[in-house]
Amino acid sequence: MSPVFAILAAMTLASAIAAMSFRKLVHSALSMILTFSGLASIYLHLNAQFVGLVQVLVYVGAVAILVVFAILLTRDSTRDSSVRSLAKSWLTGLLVAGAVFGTLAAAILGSRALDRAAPQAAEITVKKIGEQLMTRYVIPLEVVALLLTAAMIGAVIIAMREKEGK
Amino acid sequence: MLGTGIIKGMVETARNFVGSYTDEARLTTSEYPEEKLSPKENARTFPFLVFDTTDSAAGLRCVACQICEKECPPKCIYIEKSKTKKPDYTGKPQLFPAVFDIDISVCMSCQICVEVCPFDAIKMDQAFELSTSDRFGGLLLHKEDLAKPNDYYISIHPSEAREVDERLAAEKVKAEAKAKAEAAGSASEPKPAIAPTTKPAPAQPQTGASATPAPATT
Amino acid sequence: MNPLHQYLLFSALLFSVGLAGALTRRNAILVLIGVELMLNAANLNFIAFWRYSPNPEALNGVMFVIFSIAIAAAEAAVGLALIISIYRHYKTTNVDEVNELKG
Amino acid sequence: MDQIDQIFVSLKHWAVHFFPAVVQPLVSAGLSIAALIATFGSIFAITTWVERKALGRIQNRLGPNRVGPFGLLQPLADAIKMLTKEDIVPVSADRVVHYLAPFALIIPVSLALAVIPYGRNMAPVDLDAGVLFFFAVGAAAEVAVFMAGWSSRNKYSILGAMRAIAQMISYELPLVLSTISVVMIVGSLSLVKIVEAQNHFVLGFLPGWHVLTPWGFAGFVLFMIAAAAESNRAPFDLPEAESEIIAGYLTEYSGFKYALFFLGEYWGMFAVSGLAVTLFLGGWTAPFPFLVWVPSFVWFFAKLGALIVLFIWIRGTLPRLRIDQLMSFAWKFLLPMSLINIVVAAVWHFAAGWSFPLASLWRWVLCAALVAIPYLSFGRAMAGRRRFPKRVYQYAT
Repeated sequence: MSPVFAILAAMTLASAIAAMSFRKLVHSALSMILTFSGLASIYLHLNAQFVGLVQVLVYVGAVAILVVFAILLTRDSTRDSSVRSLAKSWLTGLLVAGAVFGTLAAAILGSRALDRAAPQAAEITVKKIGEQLMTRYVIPLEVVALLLTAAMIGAVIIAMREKEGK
Repeated sequence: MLGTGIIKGMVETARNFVGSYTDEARLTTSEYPEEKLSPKENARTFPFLVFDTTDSAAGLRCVACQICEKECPPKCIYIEKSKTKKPDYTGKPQLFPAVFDIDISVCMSCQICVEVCPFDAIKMDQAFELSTSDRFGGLLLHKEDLAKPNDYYISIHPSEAREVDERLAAEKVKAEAKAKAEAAGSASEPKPAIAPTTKPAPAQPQTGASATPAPATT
Repeated sequence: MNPLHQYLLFSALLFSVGLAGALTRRNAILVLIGVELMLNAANLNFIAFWRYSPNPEALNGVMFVIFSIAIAAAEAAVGLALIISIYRHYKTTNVDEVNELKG
Repeated sequence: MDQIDQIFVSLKHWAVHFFPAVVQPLVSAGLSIAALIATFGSIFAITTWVERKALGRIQNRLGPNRVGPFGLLQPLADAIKMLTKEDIVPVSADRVVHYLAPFALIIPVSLALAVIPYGRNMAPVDLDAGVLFFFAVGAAAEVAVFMAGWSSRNKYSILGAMRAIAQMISYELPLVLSTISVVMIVGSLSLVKIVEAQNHFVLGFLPGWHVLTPWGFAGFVLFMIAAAAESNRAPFDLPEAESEIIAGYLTEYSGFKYALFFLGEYWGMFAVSGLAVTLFLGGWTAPFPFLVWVPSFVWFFAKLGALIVLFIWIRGTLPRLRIDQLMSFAWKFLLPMSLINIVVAAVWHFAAGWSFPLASLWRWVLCAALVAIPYLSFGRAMAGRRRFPKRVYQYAT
């Protein structure tokens, strides 16, 4: 196990657990940002530079800010901070999550297909990614563009303030 | 066209930038400790007590009536009356303040004490360099610090002081006439001895105008 | 245990943390954060498999992650818009209280 | 001349070769970081002095003139004052977040400084996706601003933070889109390659800078407007408007942490100006062929200084915008203009293949028209609403 990965994984996991267990929503959101940055550094460690930077740009720059805005707009954290913040079925949820992890871990550890060493790191330039996006993956790209437009319109319509008369 | 206003504004500021180096008259500020602008006539900071003659104790116009103390909104004036009396400018025996303190850290320069004073004894000062290293004692001004001659008042508020002096002179003339009439009635009455400052001219010094101070009556 | 196992185990752990959060917390925003964590765990799997695949030049994993990030961004935007709209209706973001469909 | 041009590069090589080969990359990185911090620290000090002096002169005042000759030691006095002040944390503040916020700003900003090429072979890190890296770490600065505003537990702070985030998100779009036109033309996200693409001379004497093309000029203007908003500079300084929300998210900061925020904001401005120099003003390239002998880093820092002076000049000239004006300006003017600019850049790219007489002239005229016509119609649409009476000013003629 490389020490870089160990440190990054520990930091990412710790902040993920923190994000899921803090009482204050803003603290959760800030830990989530740390988790995303940790994942981005793991991508960089895995030689996926472009993906790592896109991860920071999209998750830290956009998704995290959206979450923070939603937290400030809903203002639920101050009201029921004294009430328990866990759902009624929290024990079931925890058990399900543990079972999922157990299954996944058993599958991973039992698999023979994973026993292979890393090949020589490929030189992945942005140019190559762009060329692939414009040739082989051009239809998914267009579909994603359409999806993003639809999502933008949908989000605007859903969050739009309803008219007073209705 | 969009953006021409911005260009115009930037040219204007550039002209200011260059102009401030070439044209001294453009500089709107002065360098304070070396170069002081004299305050405007109506400028005011904190109150002071006016006295006539050269003696700050005997010539004090204040009669310790305590109206200003009662009217002061932030209650920054503290007065103790004297046990004895002394004659005022018309010669009438009056009380005088044994203690007159103004806490200028509390005073808000509202000028209400000046408005209510029936004796024109308290006026607004223009001194502003009052900072001190002593936060409590240094900002509590006593009678000795507050008493300033009428000349000083004339020098800082000339037109206002002229009105006050004319009024006081008129009052004094009236009081003297009354005293004369009373003296004609009964010659045994003592004659008023103290004279107020009567010179109406603002710039003129008037130390010579006052008569000899009268002995304090018991 | 070779490095690929570590990445996969780590991502499974991250997935479970996100799942546990999404199932146990009451606040809808936290549920959304849990879902995002699960998505990210899946993305990490793609990158790890791509890195350890015999032919990294193929860029399949990277492409998948790029599309997945784009979709996750859209999903977050729509999800948060829904949460805000629910908050306007019910004055709460508690998923336990929002348990009936209304027009 | 090459020795002087490469003096810092060879100095670093010379210093690094004393160390064993294992730690050499580490030492090299450390030297780059030290050089960056020293350079930008002193540029920061000089900029604060220049800014105060210039703003004073623009307002017909003298500016700082007490500490040292011409007030030159003013930054030093400010630094001493800042560092000896009491560090006040509000009672109800979220202490940990309040403490971490300045560092969350200064770290991404100094990371952004690391990808800019300061001279020939003088990029501290040459990333293949340098532009992307720059914007990715720039996005992290928004989080720092939010942390500062939220943790202070002050309504002005949270107001300032909300304004800052809304503003940064809105202006990041035109900033990135105006960059994309350059990336499209050069065909690379690497800042080093972008500079090299501009290192030639048109017609033998004009520099091949992007700013001298129609799409490049429009892109440069759009980029600078968005950059001023991104770095919270006047006239887009609403998040820290002293006169309306008492410095916004900085309200509850004092002493060293305030100084760090201040430093972070200025470094952000330097970073984004450095990016503008790299993308549009040719980076370290010389403006004329006969000036090529001047060392490359001199050109870079001269251009950087010019842009900083431009920012100060704009700050001294323009009043602050209202928040609705700010938003509608970003979404209704900058965004469509930068989208149009991308189209113009594409036209420019394909018109390079024309082969009839005077093709390059026609290409230039066509692209200029494609930029100017939407600009003029936008201007007409925006100015058509209201007419203001002529304003009078003491020294206006």
